[in-house]
Amino acid sequence: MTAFSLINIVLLAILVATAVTITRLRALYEAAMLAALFSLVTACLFVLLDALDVAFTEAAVGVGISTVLILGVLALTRSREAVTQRRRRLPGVAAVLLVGGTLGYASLDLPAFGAADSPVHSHPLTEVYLHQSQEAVGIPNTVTSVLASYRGLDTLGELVVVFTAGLAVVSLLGPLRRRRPTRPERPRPIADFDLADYRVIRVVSGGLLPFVLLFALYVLFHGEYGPGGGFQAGVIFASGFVLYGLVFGLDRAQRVVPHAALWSLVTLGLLVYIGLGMATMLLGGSFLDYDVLAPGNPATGQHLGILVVETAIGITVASVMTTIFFSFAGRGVSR
Amino acid sequence: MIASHYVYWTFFALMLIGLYVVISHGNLLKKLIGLTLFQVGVFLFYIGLGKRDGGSAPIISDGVEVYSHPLPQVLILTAIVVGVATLAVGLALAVRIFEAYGTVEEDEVVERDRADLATGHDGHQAAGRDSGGS
Amino acid sequence: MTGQLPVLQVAAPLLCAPLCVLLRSRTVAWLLFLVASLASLTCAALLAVRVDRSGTLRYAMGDWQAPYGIEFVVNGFNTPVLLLVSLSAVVVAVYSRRSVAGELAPRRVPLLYACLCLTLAGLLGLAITGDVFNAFVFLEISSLSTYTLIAMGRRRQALLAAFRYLVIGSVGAVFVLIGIGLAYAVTGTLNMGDLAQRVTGGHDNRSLQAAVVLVFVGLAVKMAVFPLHAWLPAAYAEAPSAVSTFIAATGTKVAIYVFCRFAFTVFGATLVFGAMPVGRIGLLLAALGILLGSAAACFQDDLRYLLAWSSVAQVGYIVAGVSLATTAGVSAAYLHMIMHSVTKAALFATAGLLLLRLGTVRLAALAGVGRRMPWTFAAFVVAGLGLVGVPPTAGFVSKWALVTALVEQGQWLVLAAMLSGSLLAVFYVGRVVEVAWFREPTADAEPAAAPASMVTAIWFLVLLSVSFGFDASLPAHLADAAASALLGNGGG
Amino acid sequence: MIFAVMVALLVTMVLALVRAFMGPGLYNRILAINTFGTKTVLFVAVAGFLFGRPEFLDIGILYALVNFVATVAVLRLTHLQDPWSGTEGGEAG
Amino acid sequence: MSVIEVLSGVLLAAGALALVSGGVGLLRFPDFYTRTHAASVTDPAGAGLILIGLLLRVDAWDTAVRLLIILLFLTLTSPTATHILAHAARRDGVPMWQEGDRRR
Repeated sequence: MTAFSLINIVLLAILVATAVTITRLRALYEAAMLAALFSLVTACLFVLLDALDVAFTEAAVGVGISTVLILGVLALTRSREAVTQRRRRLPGVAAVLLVGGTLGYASLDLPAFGAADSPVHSHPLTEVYLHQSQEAVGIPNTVTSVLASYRGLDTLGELVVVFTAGLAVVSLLGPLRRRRPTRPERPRPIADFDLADYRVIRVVSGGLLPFVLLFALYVLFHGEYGPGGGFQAGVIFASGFVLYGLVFGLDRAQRVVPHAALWSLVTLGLLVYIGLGMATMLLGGSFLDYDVLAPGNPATGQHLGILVVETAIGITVASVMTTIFFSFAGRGVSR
Repeated sequence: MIASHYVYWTFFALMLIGLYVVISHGNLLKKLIGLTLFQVGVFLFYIGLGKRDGGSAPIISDGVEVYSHPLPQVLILTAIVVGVATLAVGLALAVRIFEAYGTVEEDEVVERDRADLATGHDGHQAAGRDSGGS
Repeated sequence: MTGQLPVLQVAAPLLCAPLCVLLRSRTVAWLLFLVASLASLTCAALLAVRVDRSGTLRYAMGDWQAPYGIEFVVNGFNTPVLLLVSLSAVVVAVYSRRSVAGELAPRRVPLLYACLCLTLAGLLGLAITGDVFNAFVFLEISSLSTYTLIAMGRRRQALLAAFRYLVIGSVGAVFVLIGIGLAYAVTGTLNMGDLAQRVTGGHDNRSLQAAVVLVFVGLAVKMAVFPLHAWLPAAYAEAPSAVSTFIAATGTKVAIYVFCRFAFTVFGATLVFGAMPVGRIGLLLAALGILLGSAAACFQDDLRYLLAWSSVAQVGYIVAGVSLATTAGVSAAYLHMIMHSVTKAALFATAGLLLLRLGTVRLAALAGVGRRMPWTFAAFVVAGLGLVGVPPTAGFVSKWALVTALVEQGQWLVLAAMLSGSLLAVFYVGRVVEVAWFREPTADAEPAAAPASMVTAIWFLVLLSVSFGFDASLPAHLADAAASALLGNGGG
Repeated sequence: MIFAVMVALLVTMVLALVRAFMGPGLYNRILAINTFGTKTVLFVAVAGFLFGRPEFLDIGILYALVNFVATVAVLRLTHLQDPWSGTEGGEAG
Repeated sequence: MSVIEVLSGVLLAAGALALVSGGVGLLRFPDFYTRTHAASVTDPAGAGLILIGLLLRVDAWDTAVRLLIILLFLTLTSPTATHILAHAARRDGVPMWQEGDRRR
């Protein structure tokens, strides 16, 4: 047994055990925390399966953002699940059996795991993305070049999805409203336990924050050479703000980044991305054809295009995630 | 078969666990957690498709010959983002449902709607709750 | 610039969405949505003309040739969908100005228009893309914005409706994703044309068969095919009127188009309808859906729920046509798709107007409405006749085409289901008419005035439906072109 | 040697996981999960060396960061006493 | 085998030992506070030993810098997290184990 398969099996076992425990736990705080752990293990598995960019994103999203949001909602709502009624189990079991049967049937003809001659690896796409991209786009991280250039439209779509989510959350929960002076101060959800009172955590978080933001910038601009890119950077940026908001309170965080400014940033990123597509069209190429950005030197044009796109993604993702966090947290304060 | 496919089977098992939670659990938040598990199973499946034995991360570097496939990774990056977006919207809806009904158990919510119907109450949301907009 | 039309089709509404949010004015947001939908309609019309003259159009994103990049494909099979979606958007834009103002808090209005732009962009992108994963992305864009729009409904039931749709819809989307993954595993590609080439001959590949099953189950959720229709009634009935008009006209229709696209041009009819019993299952589910949807519609006492359940039945009609997998069947399905879309949009729009004027659309409260607001209700009656399929209306033309196609294949049981569905439609439409015209008005309060823009939009749809009933050559031409593009050369 | 470290890491992960499953209560689980998070940071670092590409340690930095954010979030957001049952968030869970 | 490699091996072994003993402590200690002790002692110690052990094997400077940053990060955040955790647990009245109590 190779080192790879040993580690793989242990991680898979951990994942399944965690998933089963999550389904059985009725205390939802605990379930949410185990979901964070699940995410961490998934991210480790992604590292093992050579998907570094995905591991980066999964860790940032699954642990950094999802967990905070779920916990925030749990703090607003009820934290314990009712007993699942017996009549509810049957449809679940039926669906699991049907889908499981289909998937099991499908697996009979799936190429062996890791095989070098599977259709995925023998399709000409592999050659183009891994080797020809080195001349056509010229950046070592092929994930970034496929993401931002070959499949740039998917990435635009992904950004639009993020934008839609921001829109949805703001339309449902609204931004943090200013406290009305006439209304007496309501008790905040963390009435007697303000983390800002803890000097240690305040100092550590305060000291950490500039590094977090610096790290985000590094991830943004290093995405062409190593794992990382606009989305990951945006999430890290946002988790920096989340940390700030959690430790120093929402009001201070809101003062640093007011809602109106955030919304402008949200739209700015998206407009830059679409605008870039329009610009390449006006310059005579097709939508998102970065070659035309630097006539005569396609690789430079690609570099430039990818950099603009990644920055646009970073801006929108960071501001949407921050907005979403503020919306959820603000709901708790104003209620 | 077992040695070459156990990875896929585990991923499928993870999907099924998530699917079961989504369908069978009545708590709206638990449903969303289940949805996340379901999606993660699919993400792993895709990444597994791109893995090559002895391969390395598809970041080109001298002295490395075998790389895993970058395309599934790109797809899953997109899918993860879609997943977290869905989760955020679902959570926001759950908060509003909690504020409107006082519970996040699906059965209780339905129960309350039925009671409304019996009393002829229309279910209009109170004006104060309607606090969206930017 | 004409070479760029396929991308402008999607980019125009996509660009307007952030602008709606940024500029924050209700009027500006509405104007942007109107401009976006007019631009899409122009693009769609120009594309339709060009495709009609010179055949398939392909557009490579970023100049990366397929299968290395993403391509947009415009062909006979999607021009009707593009036209339908963007035309509905224009009508809804006209309708929504006053309708939305009456239903939503002013601050949320720009957000609603932004979401409408996104839904429009998502549906158009879904219809135009030639890449399976890109289709998933557009599917999620349209779905996520639809969930948001539904949640904006004025009653609290809208929240649960949106949440349920979100969960069911996401599970469906994940099914599609798994199916795409399986197809990718056995072919190594995501481009629809490339995939189609690589699956030929692999009909007994079990992964591929499972991929077909999973993609279709996922799409069936979005199409609201029985028994996966559970999300539809509440979602349509609780959404703001403008939104339910828009999604009733477009949402399930685009999903049905995607189903056709996958079935005929990606997996191939020989695999889907030959090696696998998708056609027979489709016919069975369609028949059940028609009966159950129509029967459930008869028992509703809220007008919008009634219409929504009738939509479940109508999806059955279209699916029956597609499941025949014959040129006549698919053409009839496209025709019914167009006709029903116009008819149902008119009906939901009228229900929205009644809701605005009366404050409720429970049947009991509609007593005597026909006498108090004859023009509004006349529109409902004409459109309702179209729903039933009475001769001089659009519904008759398409139902007749469906019946012919079914008879051709000897599907008598489905035919029987379809006819009983129509009889039930007579009953449930008749019930509304009876209440509204033959009962004494109960409320004495004067109903609010009908805004001219809403009436215009409704009557435009009604007259369109009637004119299609008299002369169906344009939709019939589009539907025939679509069917031959799907079944003929593959095209993808 | 590095492989031995990896095995030790996996063993520790499993031990922490058992504690996270057993609880009892919220705090034991948070503690176990926090420990687990540190192990994943090390996992990324060690795996890089084990499979011969140690240059991508950025992920480790990120893990350390999100682990901290998550712990702060858990403590900040769970300390709220549950208005309905009154027992949540304490040892009773 | 050079001196550096031996040193690295020793550090790695010590780190691995620290980790496992911390894990066992986490599982076997009787109450929350003692477990905190097990975790808070071995976490940074094991991580530090392993990271320094790895550092000795690195030849590229940028990898070394990253290892150092991780080390710095962990030494800063890990004790902080344990500190607030214990603080919160005490405020919340998590009971303390006494001689003769059942394990909890």
